[in-house]
This record gives sequence, structure tokens and C-alpha cells, in this order.
Amino acid sequence: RDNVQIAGSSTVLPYASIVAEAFGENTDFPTPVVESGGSSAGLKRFCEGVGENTIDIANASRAMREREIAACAENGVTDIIEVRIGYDGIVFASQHSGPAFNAFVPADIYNAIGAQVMKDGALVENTYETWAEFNADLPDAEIAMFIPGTKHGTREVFEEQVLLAGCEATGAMEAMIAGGMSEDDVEDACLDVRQDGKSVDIDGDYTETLARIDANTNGIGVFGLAFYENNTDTLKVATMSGVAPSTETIAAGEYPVSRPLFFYIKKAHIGVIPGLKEFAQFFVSDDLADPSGPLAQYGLVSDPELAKTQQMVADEKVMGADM
Amino acid sequence: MYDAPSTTKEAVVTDVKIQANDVQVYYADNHAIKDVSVAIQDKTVTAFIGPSGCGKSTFLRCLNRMNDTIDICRVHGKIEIDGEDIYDKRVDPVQLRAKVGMVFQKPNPFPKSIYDNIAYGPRIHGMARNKAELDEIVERALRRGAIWDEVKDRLNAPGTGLSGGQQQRLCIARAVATEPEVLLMDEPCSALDPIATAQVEELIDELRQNYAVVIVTHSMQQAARVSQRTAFFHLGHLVEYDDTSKIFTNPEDSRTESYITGRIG
Amino acid sequence: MYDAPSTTKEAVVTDVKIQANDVQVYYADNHAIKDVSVAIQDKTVTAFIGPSGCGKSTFLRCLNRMNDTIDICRVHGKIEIDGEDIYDKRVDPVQLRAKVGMVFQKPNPFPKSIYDNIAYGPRIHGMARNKAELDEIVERALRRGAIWDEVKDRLNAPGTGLSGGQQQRLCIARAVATEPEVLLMDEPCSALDPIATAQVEELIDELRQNYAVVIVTHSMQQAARVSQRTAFFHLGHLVEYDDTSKIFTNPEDSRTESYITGRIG
Amino acid sequence: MTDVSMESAAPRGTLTTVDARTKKRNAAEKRFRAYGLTAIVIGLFFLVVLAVSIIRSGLPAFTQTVVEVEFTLTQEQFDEAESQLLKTKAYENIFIAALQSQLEQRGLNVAFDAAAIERLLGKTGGTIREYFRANPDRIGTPVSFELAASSRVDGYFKGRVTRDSVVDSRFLMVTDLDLVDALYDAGIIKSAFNWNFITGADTGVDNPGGAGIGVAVIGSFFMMLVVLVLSLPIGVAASIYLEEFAPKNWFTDLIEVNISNLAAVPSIVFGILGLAVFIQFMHLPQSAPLVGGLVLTLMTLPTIIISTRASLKAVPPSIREAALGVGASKMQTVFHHVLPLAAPGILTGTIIGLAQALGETAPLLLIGMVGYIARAYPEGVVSGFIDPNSAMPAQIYTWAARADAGFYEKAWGGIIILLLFLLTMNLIAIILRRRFERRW
Amino acid sequence: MPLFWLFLIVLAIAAGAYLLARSRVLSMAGDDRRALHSLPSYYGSNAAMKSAVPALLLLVAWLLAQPFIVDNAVSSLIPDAAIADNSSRALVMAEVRRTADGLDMAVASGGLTEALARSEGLDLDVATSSLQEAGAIVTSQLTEPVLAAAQQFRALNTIGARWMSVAVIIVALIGATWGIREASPAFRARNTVERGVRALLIAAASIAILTTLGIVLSLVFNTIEFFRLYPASEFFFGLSWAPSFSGRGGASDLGILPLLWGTFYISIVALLVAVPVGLFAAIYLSEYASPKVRAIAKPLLEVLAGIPTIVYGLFALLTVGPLLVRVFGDDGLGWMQAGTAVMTAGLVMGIMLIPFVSSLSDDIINAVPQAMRDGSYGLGATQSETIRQVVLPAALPGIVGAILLAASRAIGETMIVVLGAGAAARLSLNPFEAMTTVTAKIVSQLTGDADFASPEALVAFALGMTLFVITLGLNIFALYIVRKYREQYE
Ligand SMILES: Nc1ncnc2c1ncn2[C@@H]1O[C@H](COP(=O)(O)OP(=O)(O)OP(=O)(O)O)[C@@H](O)[C@H]1O
Ligand SMILES: Nc1ncnc2c1ncn2[C@@H]1O[C@H](COP(=O)(O)OP(=O)(O)OP(=O)(O)O)[C@@H](O)[C@H]1O
Ligand SMILES: [Mg+2]
Ligand SMILES: [Mg+2]
Ligand SMILES: O=P([O-])([O-])[O-]
Repeated sequence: RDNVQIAGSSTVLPYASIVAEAFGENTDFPTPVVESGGSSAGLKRFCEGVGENTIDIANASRAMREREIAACAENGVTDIIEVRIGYDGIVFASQHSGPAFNAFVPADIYNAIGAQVMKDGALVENTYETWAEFNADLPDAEIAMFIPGTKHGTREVFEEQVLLAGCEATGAMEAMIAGGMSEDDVEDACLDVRQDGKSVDIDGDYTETLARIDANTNGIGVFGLAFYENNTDTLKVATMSGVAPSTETIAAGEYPVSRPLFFYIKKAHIGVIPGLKEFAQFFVSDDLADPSGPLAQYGLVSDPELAKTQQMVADEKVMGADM
Repeated sequence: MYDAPSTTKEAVVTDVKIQANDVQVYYADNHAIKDVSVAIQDKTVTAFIGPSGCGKSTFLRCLNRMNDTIDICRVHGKIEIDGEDIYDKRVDPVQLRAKVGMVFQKPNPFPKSIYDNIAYGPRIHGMARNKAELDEIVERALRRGAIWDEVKDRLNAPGTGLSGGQQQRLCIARAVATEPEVLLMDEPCSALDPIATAQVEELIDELRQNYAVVIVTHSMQQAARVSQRTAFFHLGHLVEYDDTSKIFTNPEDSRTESYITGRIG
Repeated sequence: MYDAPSTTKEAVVTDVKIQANDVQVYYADNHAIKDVSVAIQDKTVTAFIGPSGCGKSTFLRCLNRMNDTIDICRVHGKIEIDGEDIYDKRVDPVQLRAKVGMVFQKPNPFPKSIYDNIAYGPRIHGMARNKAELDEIVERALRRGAIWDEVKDRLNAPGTGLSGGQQQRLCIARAVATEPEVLLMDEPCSALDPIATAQVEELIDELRQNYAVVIVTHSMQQAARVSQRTAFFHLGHLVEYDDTSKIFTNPEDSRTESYITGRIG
Repeated sequence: MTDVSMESAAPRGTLTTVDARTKKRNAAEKRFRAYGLTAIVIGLFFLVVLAVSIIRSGLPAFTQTVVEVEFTLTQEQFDEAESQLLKTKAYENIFIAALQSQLEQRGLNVAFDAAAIERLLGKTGGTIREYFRANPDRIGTPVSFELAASSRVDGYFKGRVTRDSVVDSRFLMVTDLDLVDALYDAGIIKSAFNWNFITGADTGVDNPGGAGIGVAVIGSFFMMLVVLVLSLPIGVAASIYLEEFAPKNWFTDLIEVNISNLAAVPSIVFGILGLAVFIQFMHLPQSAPLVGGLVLTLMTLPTIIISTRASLKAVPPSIREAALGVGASKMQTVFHHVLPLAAPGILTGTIIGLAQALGETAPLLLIGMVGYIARAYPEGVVSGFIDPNSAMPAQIYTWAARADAGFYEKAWGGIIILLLFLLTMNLIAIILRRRFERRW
Repeated sequence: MPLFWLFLIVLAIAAGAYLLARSRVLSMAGDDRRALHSLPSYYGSNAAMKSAVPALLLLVAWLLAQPFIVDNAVSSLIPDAAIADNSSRALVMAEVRRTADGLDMAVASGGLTEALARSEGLDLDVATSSLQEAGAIVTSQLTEPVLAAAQQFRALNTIGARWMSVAVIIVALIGATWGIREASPAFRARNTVERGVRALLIAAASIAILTTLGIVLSLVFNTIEFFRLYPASEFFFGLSWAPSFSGRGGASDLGILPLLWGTFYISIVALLVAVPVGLFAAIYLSEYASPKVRAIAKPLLEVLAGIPTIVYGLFALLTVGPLLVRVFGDDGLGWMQAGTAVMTAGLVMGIMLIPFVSSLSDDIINAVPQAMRDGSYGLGATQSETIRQVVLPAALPGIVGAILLAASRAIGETMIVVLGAGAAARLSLNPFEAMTTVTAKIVSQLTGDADFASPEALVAFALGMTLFVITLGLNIFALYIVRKYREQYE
């Protein structure tokens, strides 16, 4: 095998494809193969073992979990280099020509789709039909939210940074605790989403969410920042807690909803698979990954600590080793 | 040279049931029936005889438009049943075939039970009001087909599992079950033993009381026994058509004579 | 009551070609052949007669193991050809069938050209070295089948487009084309006119010079004309088996007598 | 007995005037026939609807807005660019500068700057670098390049992008469109047939203008080759064994049930199987059309087997008897007589099975054929089978998921190509099938 | 000797054996073909088979075994010290192989002489640079153990290849001799060849069993792992499917019932569309349509089976869904909330399945002998009566096969479900509600973000396994039904 073999997250895939194409065009190494298939599937194949018939790099839209590291180690995949390539901003957007959904706070989202909400000071089953019912500033439009399905890593971010925050902000959480629930149960209850069709899980890609929004004037979807920026002609984004999403606001930590993206390298393959280390270095080089590079151009939020990452890749510093 | 038909079976002058004029049949380029005109009488058994391949089956199949199912077959000329042109656009071949029943040369039982083979026709024609009536019709047909005794214990066995002769009788029974006005029988006794043949001939004689029957046969004896009128076909031509007694005792055409004396084939 | 076989066709005592002992055949629960033992002689025409459904075809099909193709059919007992048990594990039914040819009761030409219908057997048996030889074989077979004149101009037409009797003769020609040592013919003349029948009978007589021929027929006259030995089957039993002249003039069993005089069917 | 038959010589209508019952039956007949016709019309209607929407969405993929500029690359520029890490970027800048100077020469009276020009252009550096590396003798001589405009400019000419719709975009300014119009008038920007789409390879997500499906077509071709060569003979052989030779016992039943059950296995499970068996156990290369073909073969087999068995069953036993009767062996009977008569059904199974395999994505996901697998054309037959490659449906699937609307039309264009491929593939089978069709 | 040549030589030997055996048996029989047991070509084929099959089997076996043996031999030469602690022997071996390949390339391009490439004295730097010049991709400086091992590797492989050629040719020759000597008129050549063909047929049929075995094996371990983490009773009898993100841990409901219900419901709707339309289309095509119409319409319908499912998915999402909402939605009958519903997915899936039913049924109906139809017409049956009561029953086994195929396809379909029916697992009777299927969830859990060792990801395998067992049961049932109602013509 003379090409680098990569698999994993579909969120990282666009960025990896940009880098892979440039890597092929700019070096004498063959263009790496970047497979899609999801973070979990990618990591699973990554952890299958070391050797030519396993992949060299796994892309992931979340950090590797303890259990996965253990499973990896069991198969002899021990020295893993974790590379954070930047952040993915998560935005709320609606039809360009639809009602004016311009500004949200987490509480609005929670009120719209939480399973149990505070209404007139009491915790009740969510029966809100329109946004204006709980926030007069919002349009009097029917609630229709398209949120990432439970297969997506984005769902986790959405739950923790929006729903949970909203749950707390609306006072629902307090009411639940007061109702005598255990802490874990409260958390679960806060993340429960109403099941009456006002909130729709999307298991497909953002293009599917886009198609749904296209077909529904009142629809509000959850997108990646890059996706939104490529489709500003059909989508209109809302601010969250008063901050408009952009690579800058996210990098500065002002916009609250984002997640880091990673890729993982098998150190054992470096020096064996031609071009592997070169590719990793290429990926995080200033030319590609800094805020003026093509990745940021496309919508990746550059990592403010890029220099540290570059150093780490150059040193082949593995996870768990002292950073 | 054969027994002359007994007087009781003498041809009675009756109405013409089927009138065919200048019928021509082509299978693609093969001119199988050439210019045949014939008047088939009601309440009469008409026998078609002639050497193998001379066009008997083909002509028979014209009479109920079975040839419609053969793509390459074209029929010209005029055939009238009860004065109506059966090749007229307005004629419904379905009704025609209900009126003109047929027993095919090769027995072709349906891949169904013996009972269903018989009951099929009566069912589609709505001849029975209920199961009991249907049972009766089936039994009667099988009896008339001279096969009742052999199959009465296995009415639910498939019709395709019968012996050759049994299948043939099943097909006869199937055809009579729908009570057609004209019955076309293409060599109905070819696979039957003498007794069964006699029973079928009896049936034919019985049918003649009310209907017209046309039978194709290679057995001159049979033609002489059952028919009142006989048509002799040769190489697609209708050579001679006359009273059976006349044909077998005093044929006009030399070819007819040669055939019935066994000289041409 | 029938012409006694002429003296030239008198049964000559020859070797036993086929020896069947205690043969039983079942179609699922239907006991179709009961305990039949028979010795069929070489260079002899043996006729099987009996009412429709008595098991003639079934028994015939045992002799070249054609019953193997019917799932529900089980055969017990022993059948030997030239002293070899044909139901032995080691016997190759293919070789057996090449040796024991068969004409089926229902004509079943291949959906191929007439030429290919005949040429198929010789081809797979490697009987011709080249096209010319094959052409010769085909012509000879069609001539022996008494159908050459009718089809010589349309050898490339499909065999399924022939008339019933023509198909039957095609199948006879197909069977003789491979020159089997034993020829089983299940009602080979049922759809044939007298002349064609006579030609086929002539063929049978010719074949008898070298081979054993078994013929099933419903025509007592035919049995009397062509066969030297006759077996009478009734309800699955072999009732009587003897010289044809004996059977037709002086049957031992009363059932045989009833049958040939037309009293049981 | 006779009197009964007298009775039932019931009055029937004459032939031309139908009686009530026949009328009813004929009406039923007409209805039945109408149902049949309706069914066909429904099927064809949906086909037309689908075809129209596919063609309407996909046709734009076959044209591309290009920018034509002639410039001379000096040796110094070349060396300078080659010394960079991101060499293509350097070439891009050279191209931008060349365009800029050309505009100045022509004296177009619109305001522009390098950033604006950059927004108008697609990714151009790769092509330029490749050209000069392949033709070093052209360094120092003027060369004319026709390079893809950016996705938005392309969309502007195809009506996908309007002045209103770029308001919020940071990829294209409204003012840029004035420049575009001027360039169009000057003949520098124009629309051209997009050969690259038919022959090219996949590109990164920021380069829809360069994306082509050609390499994926080759991938599909090799995959289908594997599928055809394996699944047809294996499927027919298995069916022949089961239908004609296998003793009727539990083992045969087991195989039979297994086969129909395999038809119901979701295609992604075949992917799981393929990953485990072909890649992890047998160490076949990843992302290879060979493996894809093997997986799809397993998926296609049940379809072929089920249809082959059904048509073998439909051949009347008398044909087999006839052949056996002249001394043909069972094998000869099957191969000489039964199989030709069953051929139409076998071919139908093949058509449907291959069509299904051609459009399948899910199992490819697991054996690494979905994603970004841009490669040059395989160098030979062997490399066609084992070098990483994608396949048409996988390519379409990835394109459809990309953010840039330029890829959306590419996806539909890809579907057009896939259907053309399918039709070509089917045509052969359909012609064969018609030759074998007959009634008996 | 290149493999290709070896292969050609074996084929040539087989061809020679064919001709020799054939002519030998012919001359033994004195050119009288009747004296032969089988056609002369069978004697030839027998000899060809005997020379080619064992030889090629040996070739394959050798090719499979040699790398193992050589790898083992070479890898035992690499000292433990040469293996970096984060690396593995397998990876070093990969490098050895690459180096060996590089040496081959260098020799081929003239950068190295064969003798030098083999010699122990080959200098590391020379080797590295000549490899790089030859275009071999080596990442770093070669090390002494790797180079030595690579040389050993090449040597062993050369020897192996030489012995393989010899062995294969000898086996082919022995086989050929055997086959030729067997060729005598009494020898049952046809039977022998047919036994060979039959073995081939059985092997083909067994692939189904092997595939099943493979599927079970590739699912079973992860399934067991899943049941270790998640109670089986809740999986099988739980009424709710709500996987949470594993980050939250342990709060997932993974009941299969809503998914099974969705699968069942959507498949039924799809079949309700596909079976009548497909069957009627088949009937029309085979019984009513003129040959010309048939020749055009049938292949056109078959295109429906070849349109990628993603197109159908988008069609469901963008066209059919909104259309249904207009009729059944709040503005119409008020039964439908949103475009994604069982009905949407079912309808569209039904369209896709039309050719599965129509084309195959058409072939089978066409194969029903004309005599059956004639028999019915002769009784005065209309064409539709004939079709319904004679033709269809006779064609039933094939039609059932076609329907089963369509049903199977419906169960296995993903994309249309995801886009057309939504991702919500729900137990509801309303066909205008969103639901999802087992297959769609297998795909989404398998390609999702959940921690791969968590029940949320592993459940995909359990779902696959369960679906497999259920469809197996359904197929056994279908087999039983078909057996019971089969009608055989003739
Ligand atoms: N395939 C079959 N399945 C079941 N039963 C059968 C089958 N073939 C024949 N039989 C039965 O076996 C018995 C003997 O049949 P066979 O065909 O041998 O009669 P036959 O003497 O040839 O009659 P025929 O003169 O009518 O042809 C009959 O009762 C018949 O119904
Ligand atoms: N389907 C067909 N296609 C082409 N030619 C046919 C077809 N059927 C019959 N023929 C030809 O038409 C001629 C008359 O055939 P027909 O079947 O009418 O003969 P027949 O008198 O019934 O003979 P038999 O007594 O042998 O049944 C024959 O030459 C035959 O070959
Ligand atoms: Mg006839
Ligand atoms: Mg019989
Ligand atoms: O493909 P994802 O793992 O990023 O959803």
C-alpha cells in the first residue's frame, strides 16, 4: 500500500478532502484515500490493529472515549497521536424568506422542543404551538425544528450546550429538582425532546435538513457553520444569546455552540506508510489550517492553539504522554 | 367397405348451423387451408377425415376462432354460425367459444384438481347457483366423459397426474360440462381403448340430439359409426363433403376413394 | 375375431432382452403397477394392451427409468436388460436410455427446428463425423418416420409448428435416429391416418429384424398386425402375456377375453 | 340424462348481441385490461417524472463557466512556486496576477482588486502546476488557460445565484457580479461544455468546478465486471443445482431458505461481511473495486438465483423428458434445452440484480469506497481492480451531502451518467433476452 | 516465471491433453464413434480437467501459502531489537516487503544489478538512493536488519516461485497423462466430466451457505457484546427506541419493537403499491401488449429498479411528501403532520419495487404453455378469466418468488426510509406518521458518532442479527406456503 488510508467522521470529511486534494497536487505522494462512514465506524476500524490492512488515520468529530482507547489497546493500537484541527460551529438557521427568526437564547429552543416546560410557573407537558406563545419577540409561527438525530455527534453538543442550558434558564431544571428527581434523572428529563412531531430528528446530512427547511417556511434547522455559509442564499442564521456565529466569534469563544474536530494517527504507521507524517504536518500547516487558509475559508474555525498542534505532530507526541 | 351407418343414424335434413365460405388459412407463408366451403348442419355429427397434416385441426380451430391465439395464423373468407359472421368485428370470441366448445387434439388439462378442471367452465359461465349444483354438474360431466368411476375417489388430485387416455376423457368432460351448442372434437378418442371409445361415441350420439358435433378422426370405422356427414380433406382442400354413407360407399372423387381404401395418405 | 397374425410374423423364440420381476410402482399412495413380471424378447415386437389408465405407460416408462423424473413415483422390483439390473446403483440411466429409446404418448417435440429435433440425439451420441453424415442420418430418420415428404422443404421450421400427427411422426423419427436396441413406443399411431399408420407399422417390422420393440396400443387390430407377443394389463396387473396369436384367438384369462371382445374397459 | 341437457339448452344471445352475463364478463375483462394498462402507465408515469426531474436538475452539470487567460510563466516564477509548501496557491496567485494585468490592459471600467478576482475563480493552481510539470518546455512561452470559475459565478450563469441571493455570502460580493458581467462581455468568462465532468475525478469540497465522475465510472465499471463475471455463472450454477439436481432433502431446503433469506439482508450487512471477510480476514486491499464487486456479488446472487429458479421451474417437464428419452444426460438436458428456455428469466434477474448493484451505496460505505477517493485513472486492468477507487452511486451520495450547491447539480448530473451506464448495460441483456423469448 | 505464463502453460498442457485424449480414443475405436461410451470431446475434456484443475488448485494453494511461510521465515530473522517499541513485527515486515519490492524495481530499472541486489555487501546508502531513484516509495533511511531481511525475502520468494512452477507443471503433466491413459472406449468419460461439473454446481450453491455463515459470524460477536451491555428482554420487548448519546451514558431505550413495526408497516405499504401495479403490468405486458409495446415498456420499467435509491429518497422528501401533505395534511383531511411518513416512504418504495414484480412475473407468465390458455379459451373463458384462473395459478411459484424478492428488497431498503419516513421510531397505527425501520437504524447506528464500544453502536449488530432471524422465519413460512399451493403444469 503506498497511499495514506483515512476513515471516519463525515463532519471532518470535507476538510480532509480539501487537504487530501491539495496534498496530492502539491507533493509526490499519492492522494490519500479519505473514507466517510462516521466517527464511530472510523475509530472502530482504526482500533482493529496495526498493519497495512488497517487504516492509518481516523477522523472524528469528538474526542476518543476511554472505552475506545481501551479497545484499541487491546488490539495493539497503543501509540496514538491526537490532532485537533479546529472547531465546528453549530448554528440555527431558517428559510431565507421565512419568518424573522433572528435571535435565540437557549431557553427559546428548550421551550420550543423540550418535553416538559415551565408554563405559568408550573412544570407541564409541552403544548406550545407557536414561538410567540413563550417569547413575544419571536414570530408567531408554528414550531418546527429539525435537530440532529441521535446518531450525530452534533446532537450531543446540541443537548449539552443548548437544551441543558435552556432547561436551567427556564427554571425547568429547578422545578424538576424540586419535584424530587435525582440529579441524573433531571439531566435526562431536560434532554427529553417532545414527541409530537414539532421536533424532527434528522439522521441524514445537512443537505437533508436543508431540504426540510426548503419545504417548510417555519422550519428551523441545526447546521454546521460551514454548511450555512455555503448556503446563505437559502438560509438565514439566528444569533444565539446575542452573538452571531462566525469563525471569529467561535474562535474567540463568544458564540456558545461549537465542538472540536480531531484526527488520530497510528504512530506505528509513521515511517512505514509513505507520506503519513507528511500528510499530518501538511494538514496542520499554517498554509492550510490558519485563519486565512483554505480550511478556514471553507468554514472551519481555526484552532487558536495551532502552533502547539504543529509541534505535537512534528514530535509525534502520543496521547497520554505528558503534554 | 365399412359398415354403412345404421338407418337410425341417417342424416336428417336439418338447419345449417355453420356455413363456411371460401376459407383460406395461412401460417405465415404456409397455405394450410385452401378455399374451403362447407355447411355444417345442426343436430348432426360431421366427421372430418383426411391424412395427417391436411388441415383438419386448422379448419376446426377456425370454427371457434381458436386460431386467433396463433400469431402467425391468418384466416380469410367467411364463416357464419346461425347466420352470423363469426369473424365480424362485433362478435365477441368469448361468447362464440362458449357456444362452440372444443376438445383439443393434445389433451391439455389445467394444472388444477380434477374437480376444478371440470368446474372451471360452469363457474365462469355461472351455470351453478351453489356448490351442490356444481358438484352435480361435475359428476354428470365426468360420467358423460366416461371417466367418473376412475376418478371419483380422487377428485382433488391434479388433473395432470392422470394417464393419457384419462386426460383425454377429462378434456371431453370439461368441454361438455359447459353445454355448448356446437362441439368441436379433435381426435377425441385417439388415446382411448375400445370400451372408452364406445362410451364417448355414445356421448356424441346423445349430444347430437340437441347440438351440432364436429369430430376429427383418423378412424374410418369411427367416422362411419358416429357421423351422418363426412368431409374429406386433402392437402388443405376440401375434396368431398357428403352424407357419410355416400362417402364410404360411393365417393365421387377418386382421391376420397383412394384414401378410404387406404391407398393415399 | 381379429385376423390372426400371419405366419411370417410368428413369434420366433429368441433371447430374453428385458426381464422384469415383481415390479411394483407407486405414485405417492396410488399403487399403479402391481407385481408385474414379464420377459420381453429380443427381435420381437411386444404389444401392451389394456384399458386406459391400467398402467401401460407407467410400466413402459419403468423400462428405461423415465419414471425417475417423476418425484412422487417409486419403483420396486427388479428389471434386467441383457441380464443387468437397470435399477442398480452403478447403472447409468443415460446409457440405458440411449440403448432403450422411447416415443412418448404425448408428442413432445423440442422447441427447435425440425432438423435439430432429429439431429439432437445423433449429435450427443457422436453418431456423425460431419455435417453431411448428420444430414444423411436426419433424412433417413425422417423417412423411416414417414414424414420426410411433408417436412423436407421446411427442415428449419420449428417442430412445434407441425400438426398433431406430424409431431407424432417427428417424435418417432427422433427416437429411431439414435438407433436404440430397444424401442418403447407409447401409442405411436394414435394421431395417424391409416396410411401413415401402415408406414409406421412397416418401420416397426423393419426394426424387429435387429431390435426389440415394445408398443402400447389401443387398437387390437394393430396389436394383432404388428406384434408377436402381447401383454394384457388390467388395473395395474399383468393379466396375461403370451403369443399374440394365442391372446387374440384363445386367451386364458376371462378378463382378457372380455377386453378383446369389447366387454370390459 | 338427455332431458336435463334439453333443459339447459338455455337461450343464449346471438353472437353479435351479447347476453347480460357475457356483458358483465366482458366488462370485467375490459376492467382487467384497463388495470393492466393503468399499471403500466403508472409505472411509466413515475419513470417520466423521475427522468424529467433528474434531467432538469442534472443538465447544468454538463456545462461549466470558465475563465480564459493567456500568460507566460517564467522559470523564476516556476522555481519560486515549487519551493512553497502550498505550491498550488502560488500558481493561483500567478494566474490571478495575469488576469488582473490582462484586465488592466483591456481597460475595463469596473473596479476590481485581487481579492475580488480570487473570489471569481475556482481552484486553478492544481491544473496549472500539473501542466507545467508535464510540459516544462512551455515555461517561458505564452500559454492560454481555460479554468473553472468559482461555484457562485458558475451558478450566476446557470441562474442558481442572483444578485439578491449573494447578499449574505462571504464568498461573493454583489459588486463582484458587475465585474463578472464585464468579463463576460469581454469574452474572458464564458460557458463551455464540461468535459471534465465526464472524464475527471472527484475534488475537495471547495472545488465543485473541477469535480468529475469519470474515475468513478471506471470504478463502477470494474465493480460491475466482477459482479457480472461472478454472480451470473455462480447464480445460474447454484440454481441449476438446486432446481435440477439437488435431492429433495433438508439440506437442499436449507440452501433454498438461505438464499431467499439473503435477499432480505440489508445491503449494509453485506458491507459488514465484506469488511470482516475480504479486508480483515483475506487482506484484500481497502477501497478497491475488487472488494466492492465481491460484496455486491453476494448481494446480487439471491436476485439472480431466485429469478433463475423461477424460470427453470417454468420450463415444462415434457421438454426434459423428450431430451432424456433420446439418451441425453441430465446435464445435457439442462444445458441444451432447459437453460435456453429459461434464459429470458435469467437475463431479467441479471438486469434487475445488476441495476440494483450499480446503484447501491450502503455496503460500499463500510469497505471504504465512499468518501474522498480522488485518484487518477487506473494504469491497467489489475490496478483497475485493486487500486482505491469510488463508484458512481458513492460519488453521487458524497456530492449530494456537500454544502456547496455546485455539487448538488453535479450529483444529479452523475445520476444521468449512471442511468446512461445502466441503459447501456441493460441494452445488451435486453437484446439477448428478446432473442431467447418464445412460447411453447 | 511470471504467474501469467505459468497459467498459460497449464492451459496449454490441458489443451494438449484434450487433443491427445480425443485422438487416442478415436483411434482406439477405429474411428467408430458409436463404439465409444461418450462423445470424443468428453474424453478430451476429462483429460483437460484432470490436468488443469489439480494444477490450478495447487497453484492457488501455493500462492496462498507461500507468503505465510516466507513471512514466517523472514520475520524470524528480524531481531527483536530491530523492532521499535511502539511498532510491531507485522509493520516491520510490511517495510521489508516494500524494500524487497523496491529492490525489484531498482533491478528492473537498471539502478542495481541483480547480483548487487542480492549481495550481502550492498551498502545501505546505495540501496536507499537507488530505491528512491527507481521510484520506490521508501520513507526513511533503510536499516541493516530490514535490508538483510528484504534480501532474504527476495531470495526465498524466488526459490518458492521456481519450485511452484516446477510443481504445478509436474502436476499438470501427471494429470494429463492420467487423463490420456484413461481414454479408452469403455471409459465413462461423460460421467466423469459431468461429476466435475456437478461438483462445480454444488460449490456454487454452497456459496449461499457460506455467505450466511459469514454474515452470522460477522454479526454474532458484536451482538453478544451488545447483550452483555444491554438487557436482552428490554431489547426484544421494549416499546421505545430512544438511543441517547453515549456521552450521557446508560439512558438509552433500545427496544426493537417500534422498529420492527415500522419495517413491517412500510414494507406492507410498499408491497401494496408494488404487487398490484407490478403484477398487472406483468399481465398486461405478457398477455395483452403487442410485442412492440412489450419490447419497449418492459425495459423501461426495469430502469425504475436501477435509479439510485437516493433519488427516490429525494423524490419522497421533495415531491411525494409535500403532495401528500396537501391532501392529507392540516389543510386537507388533517391526518398528516409532515411530509415524512410511512405513506410517503411506502409509496415511493413501491414504485421502486414495481419492476421486481413486473419483469420477473412477466417472464414466468410468458413461460406458461400456450396449451393451458387454449384449453381455457376453448371453454369460452375471457382472457382475464383465463389469466386469473389458469395462467396465474400455473405461474404462482415464480410470482411468489418475485414478490418475495420485492418484499426482501423493501425490508432491506434504507435511503428511502431515512428521507421519506423520517428517523422517528414510533409505535402507531397511523400511516401518515413518521416511522423508521430496522435497516435504517442499523445504518445510522453503524455510521453514527456514538462510542463504538457502547450499546448504542453495537445495537446495530443486534438489530441486523434479529432481522436476519426474523426474515429467516418468514422465508421458511413462505417456502411452506409455496410448497403447499404449487400447481405444476403437464
Ligand atoms: N404422474 C402421475 N401422478 C399420479 N398418478 C399417475 C401419474 N401418471 C399416471 N398416474 C396414474 O397411474 C395409473 C396408470 O397410469 P398410466 O399412465 O400408466 O395408464 P395407461 O395404461 O398408460 O393409460 P392410457 O391408455 O390412458 O394412457 C392411472 O390411474 C393414472 O391415473
Ligand atoms: N402452429 C403452426 N404453425 C405453422 N404451421 C402449422 C401450425 N399448425 C399446423 N401447421 C401446418 O398446417 C398444416 C395443417 O395442420 P393441421 O394441424 O391442421 O393438420 P391436421 O389435419 O390436423 O393433421 P393431424 O391429423 O396430423 O393432426 C400442416 O402442414 C402443419 O404443418
Ligand atoms: Mg390435427
Ligand atoms: Mg398411457
Ligand atoms: O460523521 P460524524 O461522525 O461527524 O457525524
